[in-house]
Amino acid sequence: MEEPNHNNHEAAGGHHHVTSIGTYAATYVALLVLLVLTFAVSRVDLGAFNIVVALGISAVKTALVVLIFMGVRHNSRLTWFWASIGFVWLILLFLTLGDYVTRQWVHLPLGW
Amino acid sequence: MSLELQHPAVAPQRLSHQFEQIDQQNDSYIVGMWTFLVTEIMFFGALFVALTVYRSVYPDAFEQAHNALNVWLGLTNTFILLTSSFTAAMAVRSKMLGQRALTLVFLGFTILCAFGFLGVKYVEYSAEFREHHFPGPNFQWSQTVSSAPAQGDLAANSQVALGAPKVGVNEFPASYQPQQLELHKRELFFSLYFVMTGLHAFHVIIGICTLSTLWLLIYFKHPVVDDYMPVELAGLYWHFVDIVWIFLYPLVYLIGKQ
Amino acid sequence: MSSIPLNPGAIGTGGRTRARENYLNIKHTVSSWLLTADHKRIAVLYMISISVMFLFGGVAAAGIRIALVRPHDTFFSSETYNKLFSAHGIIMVFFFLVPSIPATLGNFLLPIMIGARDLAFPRLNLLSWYLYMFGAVLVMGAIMFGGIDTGWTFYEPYSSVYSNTNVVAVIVGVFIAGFSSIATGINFLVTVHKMRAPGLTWFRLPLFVWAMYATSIIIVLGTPVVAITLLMVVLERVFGVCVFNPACGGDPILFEHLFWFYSHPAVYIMILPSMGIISEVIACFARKRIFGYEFVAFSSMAIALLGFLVWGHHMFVTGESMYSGMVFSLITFLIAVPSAIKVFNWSATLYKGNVWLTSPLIFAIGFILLFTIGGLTGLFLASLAVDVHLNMTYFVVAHFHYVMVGGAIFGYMAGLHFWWPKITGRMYPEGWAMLSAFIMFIGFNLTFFPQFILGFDGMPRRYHFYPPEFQMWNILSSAGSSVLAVGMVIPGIYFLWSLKYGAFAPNNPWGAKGLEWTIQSPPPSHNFDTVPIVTEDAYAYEAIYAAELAGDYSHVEAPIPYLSTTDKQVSVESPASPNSSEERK
Amino acid sequence: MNFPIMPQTASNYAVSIDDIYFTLVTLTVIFTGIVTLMLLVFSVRYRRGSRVSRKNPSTGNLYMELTWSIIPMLLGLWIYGWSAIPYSRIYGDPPANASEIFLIGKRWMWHFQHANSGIRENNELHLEVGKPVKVTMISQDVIHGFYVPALRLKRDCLPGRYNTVWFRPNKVGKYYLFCSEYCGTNHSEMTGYVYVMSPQDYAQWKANGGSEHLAKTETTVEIGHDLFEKYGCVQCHGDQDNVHGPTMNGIYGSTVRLANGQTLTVDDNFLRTAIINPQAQRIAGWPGVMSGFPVGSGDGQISEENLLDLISYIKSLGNVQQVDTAAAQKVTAKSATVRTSSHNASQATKGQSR
Repeated sequence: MEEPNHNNHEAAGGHHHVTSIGTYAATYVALLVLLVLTFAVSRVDLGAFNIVVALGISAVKTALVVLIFMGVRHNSRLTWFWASIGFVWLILLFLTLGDYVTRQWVHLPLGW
Repeated sequence: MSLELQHPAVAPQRLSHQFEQIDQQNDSYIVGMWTFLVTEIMFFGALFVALTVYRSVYPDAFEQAHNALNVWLGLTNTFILLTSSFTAAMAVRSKMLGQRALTLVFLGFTILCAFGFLGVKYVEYSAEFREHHFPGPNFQWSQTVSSAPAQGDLAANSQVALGAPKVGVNEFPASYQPQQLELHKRELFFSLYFVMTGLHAFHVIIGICTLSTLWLLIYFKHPVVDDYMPVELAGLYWHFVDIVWIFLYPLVYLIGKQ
Repeated sequence: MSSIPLNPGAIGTGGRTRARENYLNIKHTVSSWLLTADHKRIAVLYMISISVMFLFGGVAAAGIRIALVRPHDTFFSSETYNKLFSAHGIIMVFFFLVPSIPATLGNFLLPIMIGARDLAFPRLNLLSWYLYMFGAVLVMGAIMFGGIDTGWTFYEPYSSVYSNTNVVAVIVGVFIAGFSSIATGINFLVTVHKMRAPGLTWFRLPLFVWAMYATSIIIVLGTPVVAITLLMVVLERVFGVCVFNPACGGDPILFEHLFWFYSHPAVYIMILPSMGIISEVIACFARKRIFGYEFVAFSSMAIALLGFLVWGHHMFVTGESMYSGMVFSLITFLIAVPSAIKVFNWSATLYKGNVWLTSPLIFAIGFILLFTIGGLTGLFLASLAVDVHLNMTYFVVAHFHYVMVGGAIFGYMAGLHFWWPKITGRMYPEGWAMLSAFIMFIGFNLTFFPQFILGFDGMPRRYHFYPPEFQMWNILSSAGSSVLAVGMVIPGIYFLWSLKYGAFAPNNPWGAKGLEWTIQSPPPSHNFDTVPIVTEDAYAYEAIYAAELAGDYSHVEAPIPYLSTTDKQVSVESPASPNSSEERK
Repeated sequence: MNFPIMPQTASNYAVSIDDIYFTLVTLTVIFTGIVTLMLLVFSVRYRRGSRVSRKNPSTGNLYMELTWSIIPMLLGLWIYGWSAIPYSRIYGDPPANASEIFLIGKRWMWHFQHANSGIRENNELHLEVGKPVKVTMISQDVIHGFYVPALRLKRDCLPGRYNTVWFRPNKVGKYYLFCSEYCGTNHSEMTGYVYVMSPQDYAQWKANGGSEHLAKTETTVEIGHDLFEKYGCVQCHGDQDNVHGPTMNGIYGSTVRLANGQTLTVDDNFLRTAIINPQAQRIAGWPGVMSGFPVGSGDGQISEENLLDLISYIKSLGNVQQVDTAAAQKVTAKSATVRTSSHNASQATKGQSR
């Protein structure tokens, strides 16, 4: 899947990078395989792990799309930064769940 | 104020007055697009948070409600989107290399895929409307719910809390029609389902508009699209639409419980 | 500061010669304004629009204060009162405070300060203004014809199920305005990243640019969340979907979580740009480098990042989990540290400076004082147990007005005065400016200080009627608000006056450092004839400092009234050695 | 001319909250004073042209930066810890002898029910001085805020979920009760009074059956008992477990496993959901045959008031005391209607360690 790239222009600073058809095709096939895997795994009851596996596979798929289809692999570090910050920041938003998890906790035993 | 740069392997590009170099301009556009995509991630992210919160609060209702969705249509749509993502990447590549005919073909195929996606979505939505699964006053729920208790639960509960094991449980008929409030929890699921997929479909429609415009511009050889950047940016957007669906499909269609 | 030659615009100290071609006089048609892609013209468009919105918001505020003079007001109905405070909040927050400094001074100055000819995406910038206008017109229409009574927080389920007012129209307006600020944010981020002049490294950036960068990050990461949250309120009202409505199992607290995930950082959207302005003004008029440049720069970033982790402190009493309340409280206390760093560094900058007390500096000092009080009273609200008593009372109202009005607006005024000569090419009357600064400061404190006490007394916010024993404090507050109003009307008058009658502004009236002062006033439409090459840090005031101590004020190009006779006196002692950037480490 | 600077102090929290408050006021004055002094002195002393020594102007100093970062941070952490303690008490578990009051907020009034005496009152709450009280609150429509400044007490009154707060009024008097969360047109008129009475007065008030026509002689437990029979709960949830459902005897405070695998403690919110929407949290081992009673006033529906009555009846049926011996001794000393705090403590540590 990670083929060497034949059309690498050093002078272009990475912006005019042209990825080979083979790489795109391999990525596409990999994505389809992962899709089938997502589906297959979800039909098996793994309890709480179902969602973990599903999210894991989705993350891999996303990484493939972002790095290869969207070409971030060859972009500047700045693009890397912005491509990742959205996903990182989403984690902060998910801290909301902390409220819901701890609401079930009983109160501190400090009654006077 | 614009000047043309001829790069060995890529299409010519024009430089806007505020930029000094073509690389600076290209990188600005890509970073700008990514910054925009970050806002889109946060936009959908809030919905995913809501979905996760409610799923953890009402695991059973969500489990049952999600069973009403058509997994196969969802799978088809995922396939369509992944394919369109591939062709979009190819379209950008051909545009970069200045292969106009190929660009038109790949771009056209991407647009077709997008229409295909919306078609499948239409089939899904109309089925859900027919079954009154659209939230609001007409919402109905007719699926029967299995209520046979599991033996494992029985054993566990007798240990955890209530003392004596229960008798005669299995004799009870499993026919239960959920009442109004229970129905609402499902309505909650379908609210989120419609908001999320609807918003995604809206993004697909925007994508179709953008890609079609580009297709026409390229077809009529408009100078705006001499440069490959517009196609590249539209491609980034389209891939993002794909990414949203990559998460949406398993979390909404496939996994009911946490 | 740079190798480019100075553009001799209006030469000399406020000469009567008309400035040569600039962004203002290059074209005069209406369409040249409405279809402009020039960041400076867009900034001016924004400035006019937000001033109008500020006026509307101010009228609503006046209505509130009139109603609260008497404990059982009969001048307005409760419905009207509720619509007034909602209109005040929505207009001021979404249509004045959020776009105020970024869209006006930021838009105007950011490209110039980094030596760029324009923002990275000029047409997106214009689109941002149109989105803003569209949202503003929609919201104003909805407020004029029927109004809205949810308050600016749109709390569920009141906003989605119970309110019978124009919630949908207003939320759609706010939603659209949100995209306008997202467009601005994206533009600024890319511009700062990609378009800095050669030699302008990150640690040579003016602190205003740092502040705009931090602000843009918050805008880009936060605004979409509130946009989708408010959109869901609209969907609940229009289509009957239910996401937050407790009648079908929804959780109104989740709405609050998502709302405050943006709306708390939004407070920093409003205050960070002001902090940037204060850094510029203080450094300029103290004739010194800003004390602890890196600390001030990083504290902006720290505030921007930590600001995203404290949203839950608005919800200590709502039924949020006690444990998450404790975590949010802890982080809120930590965020006080970067704010303290800023305040102390500004104060320390004045130490051993050659302080020129002009109206921008007086506004800046007012800012620091009011922001200190506003920030410290924030700690009352961050303290869990104290917040149980103070939350949702007038203490909160007083606190955020100290930060928003005392902070954001004083900062905006400081910046407006500081850069007014650059933007319009005219000087404003300095005496009147000083007078208005003092009136605003006094009026502001008279208005909002009593509200701290009212809050501790237990008067809840958004109350039309209140127990009679609170009346005297309310009368004080209302009296103060009229003083404050006078203080705000005066600048409006003299700024307009100066456009026609003010002395022509020289290129660098204050003898300030920074690329914007090297070009003519008002700037030419392309900003720079040649790309400037930056060779020094921002705030390299050493030479000016030394010259002034030696009695040389030739770098100050301001017209005569700005220089008093004492300024020509010579200081006996000269500095031993102006510290260079190496020694600072 | 009346310039009040603070409300009366009439609860066990008032003094500790005021202590923190005035400490913060002191710190604010000190810091604002320092900043004001620095700004004024520097800008006057070093004003343009003044003949003062300006030797070695400094533009940065790491130690000073550290000083003014670390000192405020330590002060902040101190205040944080100090204020977290009363907070965890206000929203924490009430003492065992706390009497329970149910509060229903609706636009625009407050409705109170005294669980033990059954007395109901609108916009007024009569309490006995020195007796701890637990208020369980819910709203029928939008979010309200239960706020009594003299008690330094505030809690949002949410629709669809119980919130609780407890306090001990310790000074006789009449205090304002406000709605602190904006709730619509007459938000500012959703006010009332809390009367804290001496034991004698309170006893007399109680003997008179309250002060209003709303007074009832039945306790909420008795009403709940009647409802329990009226709604037919008793058929499936009687003295013994039967095929249809678990007995309510001793269920309050116990830990149950749900059909979906979750483990929950049976508390007010659990019971509320179980009554209006039993399917949402079906206890493992029973068929989900109960249909539930939606909240409302129609046929087959149940009002918020009656929900609270039912819950207080179920509570009165006792709770499970399956805890370690040390805690068990404590439990015997306490009223059976209150969850044991040590039981909860073990739960809390379990929750945290996970």
